[in-house]
Amino acid sequence: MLNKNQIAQRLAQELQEGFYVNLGIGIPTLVANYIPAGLNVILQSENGLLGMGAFPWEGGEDPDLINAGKQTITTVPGSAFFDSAMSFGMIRAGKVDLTILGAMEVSETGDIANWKIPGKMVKGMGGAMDLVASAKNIIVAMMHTNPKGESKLLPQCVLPLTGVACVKKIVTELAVLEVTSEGFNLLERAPGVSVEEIVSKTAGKLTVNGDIPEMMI
Amino acid sequence: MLNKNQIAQRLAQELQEGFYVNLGIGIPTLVANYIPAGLNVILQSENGLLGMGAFPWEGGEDPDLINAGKQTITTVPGSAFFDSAMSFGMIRAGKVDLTILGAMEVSETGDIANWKIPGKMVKGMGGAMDLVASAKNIIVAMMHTNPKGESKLLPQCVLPLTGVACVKKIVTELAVLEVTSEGFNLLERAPGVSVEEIVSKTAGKLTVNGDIPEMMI
Amino acid sequence: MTKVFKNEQEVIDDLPDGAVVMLGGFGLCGIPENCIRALVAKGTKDLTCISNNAGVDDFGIGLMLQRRQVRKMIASYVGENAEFERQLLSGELEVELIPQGTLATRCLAAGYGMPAIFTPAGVGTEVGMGKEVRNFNGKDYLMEYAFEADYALVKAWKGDTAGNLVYRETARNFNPLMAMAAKITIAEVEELVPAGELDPDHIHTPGIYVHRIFQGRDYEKRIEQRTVRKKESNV
Amino acid sequence: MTKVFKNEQEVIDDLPDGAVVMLGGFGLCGIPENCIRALVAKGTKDLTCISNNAGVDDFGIGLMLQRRQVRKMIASYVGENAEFERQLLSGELEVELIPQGTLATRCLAAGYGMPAIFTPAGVGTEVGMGKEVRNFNGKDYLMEYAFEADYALVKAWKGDTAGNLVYRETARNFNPLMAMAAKITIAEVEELVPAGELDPDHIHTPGIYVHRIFQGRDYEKRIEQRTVRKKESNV
Repeated sequence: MLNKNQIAQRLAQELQEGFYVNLGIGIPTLVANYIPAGLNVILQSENGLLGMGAFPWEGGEDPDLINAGKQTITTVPGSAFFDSAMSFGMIRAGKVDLTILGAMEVSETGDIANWKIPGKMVKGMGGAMDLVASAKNIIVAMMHTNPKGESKLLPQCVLPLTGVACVKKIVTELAVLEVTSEGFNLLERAPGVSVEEIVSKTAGKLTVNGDIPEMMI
Repeated sequence: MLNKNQIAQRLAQELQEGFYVNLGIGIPTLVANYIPAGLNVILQSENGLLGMGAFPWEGGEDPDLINAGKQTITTVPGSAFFDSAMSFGMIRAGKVDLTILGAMEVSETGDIANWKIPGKMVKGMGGAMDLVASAKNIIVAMMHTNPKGESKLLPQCVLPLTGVACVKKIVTELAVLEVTSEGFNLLERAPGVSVEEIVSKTAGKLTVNGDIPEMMI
Repeated sequence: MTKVFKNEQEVIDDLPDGAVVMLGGFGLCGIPENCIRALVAKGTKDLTCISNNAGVDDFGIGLMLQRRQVRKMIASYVGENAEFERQLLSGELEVELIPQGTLATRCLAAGYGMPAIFTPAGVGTEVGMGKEVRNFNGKDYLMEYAFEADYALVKAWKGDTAGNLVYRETARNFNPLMAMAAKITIAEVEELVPAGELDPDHIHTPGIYVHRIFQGRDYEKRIEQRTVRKKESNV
Repeated sequence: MTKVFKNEQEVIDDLPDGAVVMLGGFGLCGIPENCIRALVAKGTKDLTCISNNAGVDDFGIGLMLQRRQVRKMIASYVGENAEFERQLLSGELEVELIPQGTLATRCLAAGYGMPAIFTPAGVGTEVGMGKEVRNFNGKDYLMEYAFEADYALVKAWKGDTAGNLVYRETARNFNPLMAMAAKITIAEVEELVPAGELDPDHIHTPGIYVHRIFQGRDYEKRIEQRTVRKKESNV
């Protein structure tokens, strides 16, 4: 079973040379720490920046320079600032190669719910609906089950949707799965995790074809 | 009867403090020469400039700096460059206060034709269709009649239209007219020109109310 | 006729109760601090605010919420403050949540004279309910309308007396879009310079979109999430 | 993986016959001289060119017309050259004329992932014939579609190795719009600098939109209408 940093490490394996990537709040943000040395990956922050860098050194914070999670950040050489319309324009036009974001639920048809829990204070969808509706490659990073132990990979989402049929892949503490026309398909298991455990914790339709390799972390 | 420079001079009287103005090719371009001293008028060139200045001094031409007529120009302090989408965006949004352009024909309902003569090589509408469809205040500068002596102020345009019901005012070598729900309405006559001459050279419906003053040039 | 105003009081003085007001900024980054301060002091009320966020309890739009000046909030992400939540739950405050890209593009549409735009954001979700859906090339899009706002309050880094604006880093965000989108645009800047001092190739908001401009003062520029790397003591 | 290419030959080498190609520039101002030179040398043909203008007889797209490389021209204003007129009248060349603002906004729509936009330009004229008309707030608009182009050839003043572009004066025009609008965007620049040398606040085209970049050479920058004021001899 992976911890959050290991999930981020596994997600980082999805990065390819030259990719423009948008990382959501939470585990996805940690992916930035595991970009392989020498791999040229450019991070997009939807509040108006391409070429996001690390957090600033103490004392180097600039209030004009934040990411979409409102955290102080830095830039890398070759960065560019732009307004929010251009930012979502490039997302909508499919120029961002990969979006990684968290979710409360994912359905076997790739629907995602991650913005609203009925009865709780609704904070809003921010840029999530734009990202999931537009990005060509969407990977969800989340825990396989909720705190009650219930599966978050469902036949269909119970919570209000953020986007429909958009998730391509899911990385959890237990497994890597892709979404196919047949539902979830198990690709990898976390070290020490059995296929049986993954099957038991996946409520949506799940196909398991042949031997399932362990993730390389 | 006015010459072209006098038409431009009369048009310049339509300018008001703080106006953003787009001047078309031909007589409208000459209006820039008659902006009253002290009046703050900003010229927009739809190829991407606010704050167009005079032609450059000989030797000072910059190939990167042209107006929509492709002439070398200069800028005034406070100018700004932008792309063609923003340029027509500000036109479409009604931010340009006044557009002055030439025409082949204007109808009594304010239709304008100025881009195409059937049977002749068609060069295109350039930005004219955008301007006439979008600008809130459109004044046409043209000769009252064509070279054959036929009126260019018609019940309806014969030539293919550039825009519908958009012209507010017309300044010719003979007269200033406005377009109302009653057709053309005569506002001013050129020095020495009689109302009868204007009536005889205006084919569209024309109202003449009371004494018609001479233009102040 | 000058666009230059003396201060924040003068510039918002005619902004009436009940107005629809856009406020630039993302979180607390690039918000019109001076204009908000003046609106709070004046007590202008029943406002409909269009802004990506609603500030925190004691800063930004949060200050206006504390004075109950906001009737309706149109935003993409809210609730960083307790007073907001209280007013929302008690029904004092109306809230309309809009996807962030839709919010931005509806501003752009207004500034570019386009009455409506198409976006896939929200298709198949409750955001799309009751809206026109249209398929282009096999993909569904929602038709969303351009905003109609009375005032835009934006914050730029530098501005000139012709109304041209330049923003700094991610403090740009919604500011240039809202600057284009309202009937009356009010810009506050950290540094106001004479026309001609800004490079015309690097104006973000051309002056044609800006009706009033003034030099702000006492910028706090509060940081919402201070995140830093600790310097290693042995470096 | 670098975006930096050696020269104009290398950068257009895979551009196939029959491609839909956008070319930046207004008149002869800000046109991709080097890319045009390479296309002429290579003889790529049956091209659909989307460009505001079509050059003059011996410069710009006019050079490609002379070699009969253009099958269809999509523009707002043409006919500054005799060969264009000859090919048009003889039926060798297909021409589609589009209002300039519509041309620009259809590029923007492609770059911003919006399948269609609404504009009043052309309503009630032959441009509107056969197109969907829609009324918003009492005014009619045409629905116009985003362009779909294979390549965009744009010219910038400066660029960096990350693909970021900066334009100069009115040579900007359609270049940033077309840079966003095509599947593959090729940028030629007068000066190519290492990533990090351009001010990130003043990038006109972020590198995400640019796939290939190279430093052009031998820019002629021909002036179409040289207009000057004569210096008074007594000054």
